[in-house]
Amino acid sequence: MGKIVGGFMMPHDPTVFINPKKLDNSHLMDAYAEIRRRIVALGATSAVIVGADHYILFTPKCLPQILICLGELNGPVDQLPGLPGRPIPHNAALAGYIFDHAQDVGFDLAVARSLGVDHAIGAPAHLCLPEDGSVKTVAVYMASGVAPYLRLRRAHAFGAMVKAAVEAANDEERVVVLGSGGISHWVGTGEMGRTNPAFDRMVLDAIVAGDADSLLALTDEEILREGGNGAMEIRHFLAVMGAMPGGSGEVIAYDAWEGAVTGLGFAQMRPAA
Amino acid sequence: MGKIVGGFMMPHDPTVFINPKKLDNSHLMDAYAEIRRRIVALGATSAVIVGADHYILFTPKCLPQILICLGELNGPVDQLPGLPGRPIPHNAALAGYIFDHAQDVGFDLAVARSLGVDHAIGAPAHLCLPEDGSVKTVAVYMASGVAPYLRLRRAHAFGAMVKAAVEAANDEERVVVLGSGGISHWVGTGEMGRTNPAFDRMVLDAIVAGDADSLLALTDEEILREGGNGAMEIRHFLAVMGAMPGGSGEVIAYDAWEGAVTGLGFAQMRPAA
Amino acid sequence: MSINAVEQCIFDLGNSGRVRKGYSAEPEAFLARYALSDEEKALIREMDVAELFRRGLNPMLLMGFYMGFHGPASMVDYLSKMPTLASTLGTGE
Amino acid sequence: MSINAVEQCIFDLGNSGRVRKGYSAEPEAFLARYALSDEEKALIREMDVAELFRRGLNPMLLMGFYMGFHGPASMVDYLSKMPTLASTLGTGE
Ligand SMILES: [Fe+3]
Ligand SMILES: [Fe+3]
Repeated sequence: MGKIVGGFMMPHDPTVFINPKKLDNSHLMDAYAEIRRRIVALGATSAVIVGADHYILFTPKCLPQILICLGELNGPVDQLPGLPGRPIPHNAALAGYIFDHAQDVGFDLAVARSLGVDHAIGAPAHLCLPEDGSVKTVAVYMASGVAPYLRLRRAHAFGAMVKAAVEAANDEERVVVLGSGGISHWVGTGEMGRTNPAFDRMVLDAIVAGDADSLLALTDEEILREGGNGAMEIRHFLAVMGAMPGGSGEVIAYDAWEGAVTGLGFAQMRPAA
Repeated sequence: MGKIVGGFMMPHDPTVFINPKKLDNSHLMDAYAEIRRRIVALGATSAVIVGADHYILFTPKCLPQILICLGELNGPVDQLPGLPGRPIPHNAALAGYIFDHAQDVGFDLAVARSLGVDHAIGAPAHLCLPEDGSVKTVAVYMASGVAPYLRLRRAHAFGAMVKAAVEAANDEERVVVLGSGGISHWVGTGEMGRTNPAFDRMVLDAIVAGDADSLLALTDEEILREGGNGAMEIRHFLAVMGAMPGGSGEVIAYDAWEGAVTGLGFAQMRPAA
Repeated sequence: MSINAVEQCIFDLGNSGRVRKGYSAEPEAFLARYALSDEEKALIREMDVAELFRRGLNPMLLMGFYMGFHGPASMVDYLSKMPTLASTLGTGE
Repeated sequence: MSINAVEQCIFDLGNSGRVRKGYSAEPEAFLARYALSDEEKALIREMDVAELFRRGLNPMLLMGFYMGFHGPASMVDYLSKMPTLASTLGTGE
């Protein structure tokens, strides 16, 4: 029987890495490194990383609500400073197991045979997992960047499904679930560069309290208005919370950093004892 | 409140149209025409056509379990004699309504913004719907040609979901559900050209009896062994049956025609009174 | 003639340097492959990202499209043209 | 080096005459774009559809790939090479 041993939230804002204003970003890189240390300390063997396609990977002919990659991973294909594209160690057995379980319980996951991921998966895979490849990735994309958006409630239910799948697996998997996403940010709209620390704080408070309900009560219009189109990525945080019912969280770092365009939150979720 | 007014099953075997042996195929074209007459007689306004991608439309980077097109349709992109590619009148409002309802009840439908369909949708759209465009298409693709295959049970549940969506719609839609697929056929394997009339008869008997359970009891291995990889398309028939619980069927025509490579069944399902 | 055809066209242009090269060499021949009205072709040719956004195109797509043609330094220029997201929501801010 | 890379390569070749032209012009350069072992490259070059099928590739994909290169009349030739589906199932027939 496998086990969910923890969850983490972290941003993947490209401007953190491009750092156009050449500011000191070491506190942010430290936060990624702290997550990596904690994942190692948890003895994790695999990471389910949940990200958003930013209309880079999937075409208007087939936009998945939720997609899982069953095979090889590499990337990010949109290479960034410090994040060169390279193979990402993957766990095909666990991905296949989650897919089968999803079919059993009524999720219709689109699949990729293999995938060059974008920075949403590439940033946490490179920065939050040990470099020796000992923690293998299962990549999941949710419709958080391109409408029609996945329902918040479905993202949360997906996390619960992953927990059930991992626990039903024969393997001695110790799994962390990583929700990759910014908090408030506006991507490609006139507001871009703006953040909303009050919205960020509300989201982080909900994570700390393990209070998924207050996030699930948000409408998409509220999220778009207060957090921007980028904040639709709180779906990925809800997936993490869904995998840890009754759990609670801790903020590792937060900064509405002026070098970036996003409210940058780094957090850990711990499963209920 | 909309209504499901009927369902039809028909093949889309390209060799019926290419007719390489130059045999008389008029009884098959008549069967398509008979379905068109019945659809007109039912006063249908829209047709939900369920087909399989044959690894033409969707790439190994994103293989949907179920996909619905929310916008314009044209095709078939793999043009066949008598089936030239052209715009296919579509019902975006109904497609959007079904998508929203699917989200409400926990289906994760991948979407196409617009789509050039293959012969699976193109053949019934051209041959079974009136040429004046008065019956508009909603195109649905199921994973019946490319593994991982959609579960049979899920295909059936999809049909039930379409029924509920149509009935919850405000529009005065009169909807037919078309399951496009061959019965026994082997596509691209050493058996190609073989058919299994006993398997075909079993499937048609189940349709006539409105007995989805006997089809749902089949394993994929049984279908592959007795009906071939093409017979995985009975998923589309199950979608039709799911939309007409308690209904019963009638065989319009059946031929394991030597000019083609498929057990060719044409049938109608009638909703329970 | 459809916003979906515009979206497909902009997706194709935004995600491939090779496609952009083909477009730049023969813009009219390239645009003719999509079911676009003359007005829609003009919006694409003129890279009228503001109007394309008002018509419902995804702003991530538009940003990639614009910067694909004009390079990363064009971000400021791009943003100066773009309406706010708030302007597209119910009562706005 | 993976059956998934082989599948992507064969999908790309099977579904586009333009891609096939690029492959035919410079096969080695084309194959180098995929993470293929030398053995896998040889299977594609030799269009060894039987072995590709045994390794799990979809027969619809293989048929389109083969006939894309050899034309519709090659169907008989293609089928003469192909194992049965039954041979891949549990106890066979
Ligand atoms: Fe993002
Ligand atoms: Fe078919």
